[in-house]
Amino acid sequence: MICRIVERPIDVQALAAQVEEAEAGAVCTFAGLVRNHSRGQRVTHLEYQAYREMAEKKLRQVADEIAERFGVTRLAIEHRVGVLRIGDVAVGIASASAHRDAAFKACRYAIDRIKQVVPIWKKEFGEDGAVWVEECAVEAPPAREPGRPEN
Amino acid sequence: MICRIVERPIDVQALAAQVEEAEAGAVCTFAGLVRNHSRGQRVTHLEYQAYREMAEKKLRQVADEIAERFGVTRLAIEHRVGVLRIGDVAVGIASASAHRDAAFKACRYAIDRIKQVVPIWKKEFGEDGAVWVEECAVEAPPAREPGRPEN
Amino acid sequence: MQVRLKCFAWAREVTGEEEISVEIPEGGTVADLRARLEERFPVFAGRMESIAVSVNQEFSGDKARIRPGDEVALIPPISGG
Amino acid sequence: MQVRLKCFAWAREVTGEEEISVEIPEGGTVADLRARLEERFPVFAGRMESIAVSVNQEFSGDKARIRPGDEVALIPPISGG
Repeated sequence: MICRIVERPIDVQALAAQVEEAEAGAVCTFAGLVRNHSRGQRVTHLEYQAYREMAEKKLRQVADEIAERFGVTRLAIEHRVGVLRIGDVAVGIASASAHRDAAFKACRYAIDRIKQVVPIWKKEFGEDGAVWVEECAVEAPPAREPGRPEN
Repeated sequence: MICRIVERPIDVQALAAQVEEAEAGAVCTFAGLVRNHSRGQRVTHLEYQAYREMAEKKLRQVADEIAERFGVTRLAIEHRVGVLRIGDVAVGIASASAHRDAAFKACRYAIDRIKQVVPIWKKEFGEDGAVWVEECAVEAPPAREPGRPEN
Repeated sequence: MQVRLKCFAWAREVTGEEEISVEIPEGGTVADLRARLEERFPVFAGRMESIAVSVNQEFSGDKARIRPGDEVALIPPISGG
Repeated sequence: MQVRLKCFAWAREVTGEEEISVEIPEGGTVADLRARLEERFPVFAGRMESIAVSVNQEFSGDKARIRPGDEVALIPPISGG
């Protein structure tokens, strides 16, 4: 299982190769690419920032959720930080499973949850300047205090 | 749009590269691999056979359905025929879209429909001999006569 | 009328040929083709329900007419992907 | 008690630092931290609802206590993926 924040280009097929095995009949990958436009504006490039230690911890949490929900343990996730150009892969995911349904669901769940719980931010640079994009305000679980045992 | 039957190894990342473009923020791929077991039997290798011209026509039909249903026109599908070994890619699919939902749905729909309508057969070779696998009996559309104009 | 019939997978092993020639009445249909095949290859009889017929690369029901020169094929249950 | 507070993205631009030090009462909570931040950086006041706080790398509600040595961070709305 690979869950990491990287500062170099992401090779999605290398991630796929990591999750393949003789039992796996289905490999699904997802790549999130930097687009040349966003919310009606032309984008020249992006800068991604991460709270690295927590981001990798949350990626592992997502992987654990996927193992529990879909029985998929062969999973690789990389998210890139730093300056990215149009077409660069910002996030790469690969999942492998005996059957396709679980492989697809694992990959889809991973990207959906990354956008919900992993502390990573992107700054979009366009013709009209730069702005930190705010897509998902994270809410703390209300009842308990995660991160420390109950006293 | 790529829809083809091939006799050589499939490079899924090459398919992904074919569908990428500056507008695409999401690329999804699926690879169907030869597994080392099937229905309780060890598999040593497979042989895939296709009704090539019709298979490619049906792949294009699937691509048309995907364009209509999900608005995804950047799609590549290759299915390999001949003798395949464990771990070989039998089918590779790549889809690209502005947003991830359509990219995932296109890829998933493609593999589901391939298994329903594309005339390709696999023969499994195992310790106990070889058998043509029969997964989906195709029914002709009942009302009309496809393939010829109404008179 | 002679119909050139492409055979695949299990059906190819039954006929022993990639393509066979089957005689059906002029103006005949897919149903006529199926009947002639069952006569000629009795092993098809119990399996005919699961075998599709394509005419000019489209799956075609029993009432579909076959015309001279049509591209016709036997499609046993598929297993691609 | 001094809390070392990691700042990211928009919050980092507001504070001007990757990490700042914030004084809260001994045995204080995330709510106390938020209150001190709003005093010191008034621009946070209108935005505090959308900013999460993590304690030891877990998102933590306002009642969560902060202990000496805890790793605390301000998490503006995220946009990974």
